[in-house]
Amino acid sequence: MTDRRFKKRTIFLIAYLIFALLPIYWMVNMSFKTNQEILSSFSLLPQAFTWDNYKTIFTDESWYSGYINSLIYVAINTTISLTVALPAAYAFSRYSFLGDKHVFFWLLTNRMTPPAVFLLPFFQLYTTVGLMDTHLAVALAHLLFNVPLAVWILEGFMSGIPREIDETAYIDGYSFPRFFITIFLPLIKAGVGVAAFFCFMFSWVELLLARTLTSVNAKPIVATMTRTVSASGMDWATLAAAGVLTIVPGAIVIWFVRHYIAKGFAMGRV
Amino acid sequence: MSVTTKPVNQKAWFLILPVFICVAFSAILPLMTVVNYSVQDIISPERRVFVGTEWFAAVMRDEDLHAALWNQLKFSGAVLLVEIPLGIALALSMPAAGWKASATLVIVALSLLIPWNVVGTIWQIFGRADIGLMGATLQRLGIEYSYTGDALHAWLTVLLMDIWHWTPLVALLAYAGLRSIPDAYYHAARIDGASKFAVFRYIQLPKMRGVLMIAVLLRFMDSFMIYTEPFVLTGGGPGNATTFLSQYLTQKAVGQFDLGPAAAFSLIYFLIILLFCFVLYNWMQRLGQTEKEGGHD
Amino acid sequence: MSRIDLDLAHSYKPNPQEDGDYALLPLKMSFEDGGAYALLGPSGCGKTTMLNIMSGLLVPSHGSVKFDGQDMTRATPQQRNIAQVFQFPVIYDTMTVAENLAFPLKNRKVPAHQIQARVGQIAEMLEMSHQLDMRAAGLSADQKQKISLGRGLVRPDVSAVLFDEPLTVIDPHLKWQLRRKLKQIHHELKLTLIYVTHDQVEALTFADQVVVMTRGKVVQMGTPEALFERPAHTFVGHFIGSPGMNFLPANVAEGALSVGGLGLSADRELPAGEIKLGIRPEYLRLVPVGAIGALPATVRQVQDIGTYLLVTCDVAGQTLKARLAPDATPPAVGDRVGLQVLGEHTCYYKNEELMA
Amino acid sequence: MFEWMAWTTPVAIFFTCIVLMLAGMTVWELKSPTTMRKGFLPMATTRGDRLFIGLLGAAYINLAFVGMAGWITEWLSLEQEPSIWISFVVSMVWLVWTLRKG
Repeated sequence: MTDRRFKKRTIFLIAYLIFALLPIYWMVNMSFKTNQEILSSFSLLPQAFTWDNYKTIFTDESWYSGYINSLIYVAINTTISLTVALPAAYAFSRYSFLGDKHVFFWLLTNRMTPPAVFLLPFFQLYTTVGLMDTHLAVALAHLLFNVPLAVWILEGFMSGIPREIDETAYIDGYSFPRFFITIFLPLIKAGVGVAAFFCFMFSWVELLLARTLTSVNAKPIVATMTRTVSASGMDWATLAAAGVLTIVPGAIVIWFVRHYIAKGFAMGRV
Repeated sequence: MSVTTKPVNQKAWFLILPVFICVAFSAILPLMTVVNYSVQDIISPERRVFVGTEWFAAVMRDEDLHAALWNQLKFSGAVLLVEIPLGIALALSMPAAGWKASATLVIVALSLLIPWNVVGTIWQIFGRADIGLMGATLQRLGIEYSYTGDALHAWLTVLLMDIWHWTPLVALLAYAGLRSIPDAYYHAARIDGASKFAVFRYIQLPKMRGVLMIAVLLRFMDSFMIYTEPFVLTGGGPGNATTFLSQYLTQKAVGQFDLGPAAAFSLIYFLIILLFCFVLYNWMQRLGQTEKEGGHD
Repeated sequence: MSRIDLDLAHSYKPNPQEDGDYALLPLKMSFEDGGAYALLGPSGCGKTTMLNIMSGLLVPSHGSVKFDGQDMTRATPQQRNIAQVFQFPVIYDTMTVAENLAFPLKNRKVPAHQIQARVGQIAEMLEMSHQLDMRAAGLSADQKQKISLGRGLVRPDVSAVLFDEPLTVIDPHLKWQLRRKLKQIHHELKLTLIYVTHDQVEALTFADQVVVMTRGKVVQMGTPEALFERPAHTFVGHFIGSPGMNFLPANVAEGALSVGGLGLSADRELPAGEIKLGIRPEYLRLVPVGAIGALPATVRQVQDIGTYLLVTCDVAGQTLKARLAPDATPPAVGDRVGLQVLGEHTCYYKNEELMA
Repeated sequence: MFEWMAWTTPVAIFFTCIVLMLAGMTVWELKSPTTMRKGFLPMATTRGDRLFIGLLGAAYINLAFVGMAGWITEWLSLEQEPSIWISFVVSMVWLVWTLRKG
């Protein structure tokens, strides 16, 4: 009886995994074909295997600079998010103070507000302060939803650390910064990793703000991809190759945090 | 946030300050600006006319907006209806430990890390009847499938894409909830002679309640602001079949550059989100509280 | 209700090579119908593994489990009709106390009026009648554990009820009450109870038969008296009693016993070689120095424990402890005294096993 | 510097009021801390919660009024659309009522 049950579950799981992988497989498949082949024949494997599409991306500056731009603003964003979120999360997890619940709720609403709502003023704001088309602009704009997220996740992890540890450290004569860096941070290493992962993820996948706040110099890969319709029709093959390349960093990051993903989801209540 | 008794310390505000400034810069100033825009007719930066609540009236009576809102609600409802049960089922069938668990976890989580426009692109490619695997297969099965031509097909394709994209989030949350159940519970249930269904109903589901709440909240909110994927896949069409709220707003703001109406629309949108957020947040808080009272395990 | 026979070994590793790979070394034992048993041993000795094998949560890697002579090695807990209570409270959060108690019966399709009667009876026994309609999730940890106990006892027809250190989370006062309650229930319901614990007082006061285990091995099974008087293994002597048994290395050559070079005359036949003497502190008598058959010793420490005096002495480089009556005149620290180590209660061990 | 924000007097007044309210609530909170209580709202609330609910409700009242103004005009066959001040007054009544009884 258990065996049959087990089988049913496994079949369901495998079916889902196929469903999850098939669309990605198809894109990978296309990225190794030529445009001609894509449009003329239909096959599960490339008939004339080619690396040309990837070559195009790695040699054409308008393509590869997109990746560099994206990585730059994602990195800036993740760094700032964590730096400001760490002390705040500590405050939320350890103290009660005037308006704490309301501030927490307000932060949460920012995670939930569609970026489209703030699109207009962002455009005006960054134009006025002269940040338009810079990496910093996108990084700052993404703080809107990443900081609340980071605070939320970190607060969850920090609440899991008993308060006695803080008190012991203070009795031992540690100053707050020293305690925080040498004792507390190592304890919530996993939490910081998970928070960084989610900041990376949401900044990496976002398109609307990134596209609106950049034009040339800081144009992210996600925006580059939306403009592949050329005079000669869609450049499917290059588009597929670019898409595959955007999946790679995410896949690498998942691999590194795979042990913490589930925990991070539960603890941080993402 | 937990509801235990924490020491009162107003100095904690200094720790909050950086976050406060960062988010205020990106949220409060823009919000004030939006309010300003919403009461003016901005012809050019130098020529602005105060129009009162005219834009709000216009937006509230906009038939297209009603359509978009209705479309949005249907879509969000469908998303929850499919993704929550599917995610739970998926979590239940995922292996608990070992390399299989790691591999499954990575494959399942993969779609979450794909940039949203690439998600759109993937499905654009996958669904096309001429060059896409799904489109072509359906075509050969004799189904006249076209997500660019048929409104229903387009809507369903966007839904399928969202399921593909986001069910993993629900699954991972549910999975995390399941892993937190001590073995003793399963042992006790076996001793008590509980059926598989009873185990699900009385152990797994109650223990997953907290994470499922978050799943519902996140999926509802995120589906409510869905923009990029349908933008890439269908561009909101055919007609307005897949035009959701964000789409409509962006069309107005960026496409037509109607600052006033777009701002009024933004505010209404924001108010809707605020209400949902508030209700769900309080619901979660209360849930957290009852769980605390139940405490200890 | 049935007799349980175990003849098995268990390893969590697929290919056990040495003793250390086994959670349970090969053992053979029986639990009689209607008895009250305790499995006693330090954490990690295999008690819980053994319990889980009996309840059917675990299939032993070798050997068999028999209920009334019938092979049940691979039977589910349900087929074995066994109840088990775990170390930490397991309650069904969404149910009331009454529903929690009724759950095992309901799953077995017992008629509703019988369920109600039985739940009422158990709640009465556990003094929870006034809480029946409360949600179980809102109760304190020890209340929850009482519910767990109740679920273990609610089925009247079980083969046995197994307890896995069920009183760990309960405060000392209530612990005492509940243990008495369990004993009372055992008398009333005549169920076979098997109780796992690392606390000797709990085991000795609860059970008729105590099974002492260490490192995956059953070292002795017997009544509390037997464990006290004739520990079959030095571990048992050491583990049971407070303080545990004193051990003194000795040598037997040509029929003569000597300790630290001093000859003593034993009342029993002893084989030649290195042996150990085991004397309970209760039976170690202080006598004047130079008394016949006494070992010279130096008093190191005298403690007043309340109900008795504990005297720690040095004998030939070994430390021995003696219990004296509270009204006895204790020697002063540094005094030279004689210790009477041989007597009818003295046990003789070879290779840690009792031989005489 | 704030030119891009396109300030208008009514909006400035509106936000000033909000800021003043928050400041007032803070002072009040410091002077006499709030306690959770259960009013007509379906949950226990603090003073701050009630202010938030009140403001949110007021916004919805005004929006609904604006949205239905055309319909009301037709229905009552008025000369012109009813003034927004009507709903403003209604919403303020709601705000005060929530704060006191919520």
